[in-house]
Amino acid sequence: MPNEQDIYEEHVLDHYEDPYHRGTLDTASHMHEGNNPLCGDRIVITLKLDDSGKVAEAWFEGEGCVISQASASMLIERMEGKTIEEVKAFTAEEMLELFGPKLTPNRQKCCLLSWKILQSALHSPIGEDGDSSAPSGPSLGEEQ
Amino acid sequence: MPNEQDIYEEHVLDHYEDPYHRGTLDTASHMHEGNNPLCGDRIVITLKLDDSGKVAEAWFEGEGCVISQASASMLIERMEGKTIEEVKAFTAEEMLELFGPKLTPNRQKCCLLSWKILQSALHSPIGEDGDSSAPSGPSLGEEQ
Amino acid sequence: MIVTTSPTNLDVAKIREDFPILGIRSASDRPLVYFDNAASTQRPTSVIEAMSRCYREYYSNVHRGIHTLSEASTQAYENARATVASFMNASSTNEVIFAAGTTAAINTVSRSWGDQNLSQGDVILLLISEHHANIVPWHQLAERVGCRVEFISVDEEFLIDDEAVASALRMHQPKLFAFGAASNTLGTEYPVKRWTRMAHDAGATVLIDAAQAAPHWKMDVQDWDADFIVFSGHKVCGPTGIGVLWGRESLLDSMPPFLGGGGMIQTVTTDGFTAHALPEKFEAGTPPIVEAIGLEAAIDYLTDVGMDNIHAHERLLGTRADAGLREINGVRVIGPTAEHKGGINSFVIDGVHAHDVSQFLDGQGVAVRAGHHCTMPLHHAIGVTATSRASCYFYNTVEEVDVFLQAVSDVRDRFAKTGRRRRSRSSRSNS
Amino acid sequence: MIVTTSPTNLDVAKIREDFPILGIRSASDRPLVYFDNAASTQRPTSVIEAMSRCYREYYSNVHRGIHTLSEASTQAYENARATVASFMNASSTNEVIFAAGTTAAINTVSRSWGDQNLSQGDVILLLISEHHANIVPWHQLAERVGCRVEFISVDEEFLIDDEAVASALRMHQPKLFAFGAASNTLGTEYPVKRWTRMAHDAGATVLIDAAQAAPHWKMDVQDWDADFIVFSGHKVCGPTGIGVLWGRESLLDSMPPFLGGGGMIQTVTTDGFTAHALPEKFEAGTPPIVEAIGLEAAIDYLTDVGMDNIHAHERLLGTRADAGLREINGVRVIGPTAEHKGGINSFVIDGVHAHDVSQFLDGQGVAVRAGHHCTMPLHHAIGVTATSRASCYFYNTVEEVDVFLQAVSDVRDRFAKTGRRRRSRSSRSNS
Ligand SMILES: Cc1ncc(COP(=O)(O)O)c(C=O)c1O
Ligand SMILES: Cc1ncc(COP(=O)(O)O)c(C=O)c1O
Ligand code: FES
Ligand code: FES
Repeated sequence: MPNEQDIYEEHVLDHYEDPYHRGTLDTASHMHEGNNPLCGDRIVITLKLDDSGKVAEAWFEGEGCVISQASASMLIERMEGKTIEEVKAFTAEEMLELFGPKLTPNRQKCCLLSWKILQSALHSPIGEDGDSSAPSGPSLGEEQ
Repeated sequence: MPNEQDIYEEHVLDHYEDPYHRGTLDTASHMHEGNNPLCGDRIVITLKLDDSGKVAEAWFEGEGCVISQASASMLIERMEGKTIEEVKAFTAEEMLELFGPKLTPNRQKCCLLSWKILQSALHSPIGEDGDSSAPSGPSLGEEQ
Repeated sequence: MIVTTSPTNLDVAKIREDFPILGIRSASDRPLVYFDNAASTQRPTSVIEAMSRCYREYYSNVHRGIHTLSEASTQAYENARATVASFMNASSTNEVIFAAGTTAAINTVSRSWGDQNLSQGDVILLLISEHHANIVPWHQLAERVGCRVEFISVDEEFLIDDEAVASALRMHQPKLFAFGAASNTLGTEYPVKRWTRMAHDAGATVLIDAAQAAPHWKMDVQDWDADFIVFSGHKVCGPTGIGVLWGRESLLDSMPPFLGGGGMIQTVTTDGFTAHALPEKFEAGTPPIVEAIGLEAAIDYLTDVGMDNIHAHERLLGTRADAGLREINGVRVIGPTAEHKGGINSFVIDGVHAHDVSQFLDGQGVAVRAGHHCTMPLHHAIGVTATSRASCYFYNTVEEVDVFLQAVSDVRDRFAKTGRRRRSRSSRSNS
Repeated sequence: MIVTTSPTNLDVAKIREDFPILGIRSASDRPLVYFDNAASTQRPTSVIEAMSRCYREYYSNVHRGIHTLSEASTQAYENARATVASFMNASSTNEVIFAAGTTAAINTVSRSWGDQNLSQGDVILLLISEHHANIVPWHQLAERVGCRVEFISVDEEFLIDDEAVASALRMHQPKLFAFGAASNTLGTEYPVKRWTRMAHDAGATVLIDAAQAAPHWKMDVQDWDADFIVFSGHKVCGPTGIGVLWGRESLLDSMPPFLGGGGMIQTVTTDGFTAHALPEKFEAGTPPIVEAIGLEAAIDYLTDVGMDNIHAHERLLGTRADAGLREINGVRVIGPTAEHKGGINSFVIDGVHAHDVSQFLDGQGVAVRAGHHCTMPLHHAIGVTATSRASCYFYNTVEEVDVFLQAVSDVRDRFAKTGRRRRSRSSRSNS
């Protein structure tokens, strides 16, 4: 079992306290919101995809535990500038690895929350789909 | 646990092989049919109540195990000539005692099948109630 | 007393040591011969211990907790799901729903899929040999939505051939064909894969009641290609209180949830709720956590013994019992010839009630079941109210079959009519 | 490490010896402080052993068998029913239905009684503090029959007074008032008898979710005089996989069966079925036999300890925890003052997420739950997404409360913002 001290390591707390691109992107082309049914926490991700199919800019907003917030910050930072294909190819395992400390299955859901929402956001252009803000992304229940 | 030898004692087998009033009473004033849901066995009891409120005659018909058949014979024999009140006052415990050998709960249901149906038959005058032959008596499930 | 040689691959003597209850003596102080396995099986020590260990060492409620015990229990519970998935060769753990038993699982399909997809005039096709668990929920559905329930009969050899199935499918164009993979009364093992394909070709959805298959054969849900498959834990050496509903993922996804409560939701408000994804969507409330862990241990045990070995050994015992019964005067086997059956043999004895047979055999230490075995329509069709049923499992022995056969041949003597008369009409009744 | 003095009547040190899991050390190698009892309780050895003994010595399927093992199992199962009946002070064993849990029991009422008795425009009245198990089945019923679900709010002190109940009853004229006897989040213990009488006077049927009452107080169904009462085995030191639905006999008699299958029928034909009498009518399929036997052992254990002693001890611990929490800077107790509560205390800590609190406490050996505790509507009403919840039981000690309080007061230091900056934007992300 991972230990509490290991999880909240400095690098994680750094991202938690000083997150990358926390907020909403007014000029976003894509947006998705989702929640973690285990705790009710929600995250919204807004993206701008540029003409070459790259993630020009990405932001996250929402409330949640240290793990969900820090992992969102890490993910957003890592994904900017990548192509859609590269984002799609970024697996859950890679996300867990990016996060760093080993997590138990329930905390993995925290870590994968923004990752799931980002994957859905790629398919959720703003405007075309009226309910793009509904929690319709893949549920975290699918993880197990 | 009662032993198989004890249950099928001679007195029981006597009643099984040579039952008292096995058949249907053509001149019956009352009739009831019921089944034991554990096995599906059915018994019909036909009665003639006389003007003084006595069981002038009683018969039973149906198929079932040794215990159900022998106990029906014993019951019918014992109840003839009794008043309705006396029949009603005859308890399940007395029926089990009349039968003799000690029975496990599931076999008690066999033993009490005719007893239950007799109790219902008292309330089932022929002709007035169209469905008097339906299995509407108290269920043996209530025994437990 | 009981020698445990087996011409099959199993070391039955060794296996029996794993099952504490098989070592007890019966009420009549004879060795217990447990031949009531179709009703419920016994448990090896490993299953009992797996559950005790959970309670003693790492139990907590699952899913929502992030403390150590809860993570451990959740992981064990989800491992059990994965074990069931691989036992059935399911392609995803999302397809494995833990239910209270076969009965609860069929009711889930009937209330969720049935209420959504069936209506007035639609037909549900069953075999006449179905267990009540696979009849009553469909009668109830028929009452709710106005569909009809139709049955395929058995022939004089107690068999149902492909043509009977094909013609029923043609005639009724059923929306659902729901059938037991093996009959718990006749013992017949049906060709699940072939009938599933025939039903699919006719446009029917297929539910397989595998309550009597899961204990005995290797299941392969991908090969069988049915839409729903259900079975019970207590019939595969697992605990009571648990069963499995396997469903094709796309189908389960399209169905509304059944039981409502904690765990199966994504969000709840004062106005409504949204359902969780699979498999939780169909698992409302605290699930049978420790029972799932016990079921996993049971599956591990059976897999270790080997499903093929289990089936071969049962067939051997079943065939011997079938042959022996047919040789006893006055005994009629209610079921097809041995080649069609597993380890189940039902029978009636001329002039002796099935319950008296069972009671007599119990006196000899042999536990068999008597009654309609929850197959009243079948019994009605065959024209008997009750049968006696001897059902063996892999831990039974050839010698036990012989003890059983000897006891059956003694039954008639015991109950033979000897011209008894009630000696005195009132000797006891007035005492 | 943990001293076990108690100013109440209980010899907690002795009691703890009966619970093997309480002796384990946590992952962080500290003694385990198990404060997640509202989610599920732990089991004394007697419960674990009662179940093992059944599997080892006398297990068989129940009801239909007449061989010795089946008679023994049936008798044990029915004895368990009688024990539950007297635990609740029910007037008849016919009123005690074994279900898979509280959730399954409420769904049974909702599908059987609800579908029969509610229609368009009817109102079901709930408390905002209900567990999802007592909300979602009513939302589902509303979808099926067009009735409405209304909620009674809590005031700023997290309380619901009689006047709030009276006015909701007046305003909505509900067909059903369904409420938890105690809130699993707020910890509030509600006046079940008084509210039941008020609801009856207003013409409503009453269902009491006793999942958080059965473990803690003496239930008296005749005195409470409600129509349905439900609880779960795993919250009263019993096994998972079982719960109880108690219903007024005349009401249960008038209701259609819910799940269909073996055991709940009187007769089955190809055309339909007739239901068995109570209690079997509501127990389709092989019931949770061994779980019932385990539940009986649990009830025997609790009765031995004494429900009054249990409640007094929990209140003592709960009061101490409540007072301690309120003294810690930045902690807000989500629930009324201690006099209204049993052993449950929920709280939030300024600026720290409940799951991080729980994770930190786990590191100190203290198991608490974090999240919405299956009461999302309540959390929404209060304006928090998640709370941490410490729930004690009679086997917890004053010293454990103090360990817990110390750990809570350390939480904020751990997560206090220290002006950390990500040192280098790409130091790890490009590695
Ligand atoms: C008040 C209340 N009701 C219902 C439930 C649901 O019980 P179960 O999950 O055992 O069905 C719980 C427990 O989580 C509860 O606390
Ligand atoms: C073929 C078949 N189906 C269904 C059942 C019902 O299973 P359960 O009682 O475990 O729900 C049984 C067992 O009795 C069975 O043999
Ligand atoms: S606790 Fe909600 S995302 Fe971590
Ligand atoms: S077995 Fe049917 S009444 Fe005895």
